Amino acid sequence: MTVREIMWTWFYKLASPPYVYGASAALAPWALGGAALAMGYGLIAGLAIAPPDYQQGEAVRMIYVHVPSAMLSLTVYTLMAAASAVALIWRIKVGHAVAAASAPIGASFTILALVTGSLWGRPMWGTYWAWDPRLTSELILLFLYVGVMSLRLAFEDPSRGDRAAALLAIVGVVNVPIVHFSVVWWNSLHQGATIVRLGAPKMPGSMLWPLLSMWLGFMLFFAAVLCIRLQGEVLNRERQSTWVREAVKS
Amino acid sequence: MMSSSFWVMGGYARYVWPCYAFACVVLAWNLWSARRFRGAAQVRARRAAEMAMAAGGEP
Amino acid sequence: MNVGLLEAFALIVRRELCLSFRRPDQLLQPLVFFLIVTTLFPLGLNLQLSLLRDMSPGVLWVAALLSSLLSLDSLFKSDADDGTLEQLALCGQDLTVIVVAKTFAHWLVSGAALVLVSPVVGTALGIPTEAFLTMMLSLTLGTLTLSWLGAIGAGLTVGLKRGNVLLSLIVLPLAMPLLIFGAGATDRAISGTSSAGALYFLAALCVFTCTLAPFAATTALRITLE
Amino acid sequence: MNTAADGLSVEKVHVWRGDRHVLQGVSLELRPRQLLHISGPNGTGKTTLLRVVCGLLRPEQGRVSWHGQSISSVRTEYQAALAYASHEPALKGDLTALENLRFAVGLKRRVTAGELRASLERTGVGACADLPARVLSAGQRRRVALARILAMQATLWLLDEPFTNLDTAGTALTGELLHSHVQAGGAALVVAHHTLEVDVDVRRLELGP
Repeated sequence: MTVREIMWTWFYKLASPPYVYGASAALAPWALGGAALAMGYGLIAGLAIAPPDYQQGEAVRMIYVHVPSAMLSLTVYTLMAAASAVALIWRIKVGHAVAAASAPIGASFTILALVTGSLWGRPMWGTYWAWDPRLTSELILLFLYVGVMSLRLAFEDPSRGDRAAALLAIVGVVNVPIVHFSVVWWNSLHQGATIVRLGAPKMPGSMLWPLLSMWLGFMLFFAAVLCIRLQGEVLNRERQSTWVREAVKS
Repeated sequence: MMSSSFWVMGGYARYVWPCYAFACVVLAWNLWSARRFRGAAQVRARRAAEMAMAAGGEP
Repeated sequence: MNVGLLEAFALIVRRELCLSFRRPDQLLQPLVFFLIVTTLFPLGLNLQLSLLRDMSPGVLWVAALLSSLLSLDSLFKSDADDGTLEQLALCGQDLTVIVVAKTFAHWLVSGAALVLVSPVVGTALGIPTEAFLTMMLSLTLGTLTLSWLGAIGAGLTVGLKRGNVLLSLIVLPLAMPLLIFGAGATDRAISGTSSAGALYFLAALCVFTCTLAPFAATTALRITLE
Repeated sequence: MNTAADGLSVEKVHVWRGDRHVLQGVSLELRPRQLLHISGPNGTGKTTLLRVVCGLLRPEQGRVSWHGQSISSVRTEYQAALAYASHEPALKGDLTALENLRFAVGLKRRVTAGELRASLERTGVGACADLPARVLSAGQRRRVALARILAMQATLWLLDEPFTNLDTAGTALTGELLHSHVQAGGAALVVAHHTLEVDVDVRRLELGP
């Protein structure tokens, strides 16, 4: 089979709900195991082995949770928008299921990033919230998540709710960079250019590895939870079709 | 390394441990709510299957 | 024999304006709301005029955003309720033309009116008259952009019963860059420094939204018309 | 699959509303000079079928084609050739009957006020051309909607319950207009409960539960 055919059959398989249901059921435990391993190493190395920061001291250890969750909040939103675009343009129902499944996970990571961000900022700023540009864009991202989720639930007909939320996710993802840029511009207006860099500028290897493994752990954890939620979303959307009866009977 | 100084976190214990505690809460909530959501969907699907079976098994 | 694009656009704009002026009270309500909100802030903050001047760009722009949102709900809702929206969608013209015409007419009636009233509010908030030009220019760009973002939100929530709270929840996060650059431009105009930078960003945002939003709003409307 | 070269054909359309399988493989053919009467108890998807036919609702499965081409590819031309009367008369209360017609028909073809008054006259509501639609009775509003269909001069009429709120004279008038429309080479698809008294070859489509 030529590469094109492989790509096409792979794409076709991904669009068929029973295949996705089966695959995500099989994938979930592996992803969860991988996440546990990566996070285990990341926690031990981050908390105990990695050196404290010369400026922030031990407080810097909070980046091992804050930075991965902040990155994940953005990656999940982008994935949600991509799945929505695929679903809206090629009318693939599984895309809506992926978008609907990833929204709450992304929102929870955004809340985690906000809380850990303000806890981390407290020693430096003296308050829990100082309108730091990155945390402010994170807050606006949370509003975008809430908007997409509540719009999806506002419709009685689930397929219409899916399409409306899909469009809002696409419009939202286009606005995320604009929001971030304008918040940074607005912040430089008041505090001048000397913003304390939240992320450590150049990290020694011993700090970088735990951070990378925590990020990997978060990604795998997201994949695991997504697979579990995706099974529920696919079942809800395919309740009438025949394959669901076999899948549910066992 | 597991001496008391580890738990003190150089005086920032008040921020580091709540930060990790909250992270565990968020991760646990994700896993728990995902499983609950899947379970509820399976129950609804099973009930729909039984109803369809009872109604003569037509598609 | 077929009706051309511009003809259809002009006809729909005339229809919307004719409909709006049949109910002038509904035109005034957002403007009065704009005035009331701007009088709330000084009462709530009981500042001297000089301090009020520093606050005034933010107050003016937040009030403008909220009053524009108020009138956005009626963009498609009245037509959807009495079934004429379906007739418009099926009249043989591309749905985008209809959405563009309706949103432009709605902006004329709400956004442009707001810009004309803004000097009154500006003086009340202590904004010097030299800054009026920049303020009105930034408000024009801002309200135009907001009308388009609101068209997407209104298109998505037109079929819902309690849609207007959700409309604000959807549109406001998207309108935050607008508020930042708009208030920033007015703030610099007041302090005398050049507000060209902020105005350019606002203009770029306006052009970007005015070109992409019509297609998103049409898709949104097509989803809820189903 | 002989899609009618010069008419409307609907092949095996399936639509779900949430869990309800509203349209299960509905098919129909409509050629010029034909009248199709769709009937059936409430809730069997008559209006949904009409919305699928006029292109407002895209079916999950199945195809609607006009002149042999799928309507999604020729959407604007197809919708320019049809006139759709929904369950409600769809008039703006604040606008007068004439203005309602001008803004609705004017989007489809250049039309003069005289022509519009003539079509209002034809459907018996010429007198209230300059009255706001909200003061008209339900029957008068239905007649204004009928005048709009007349003024559009569309080849395909899609009427959803056109006889509601009409008195006997109104029902006869609607029958007459349908008759002359079909005789003149037009096609019509009518959703109605009771039988149509139109002496033209009426084909029926019964939508079961």
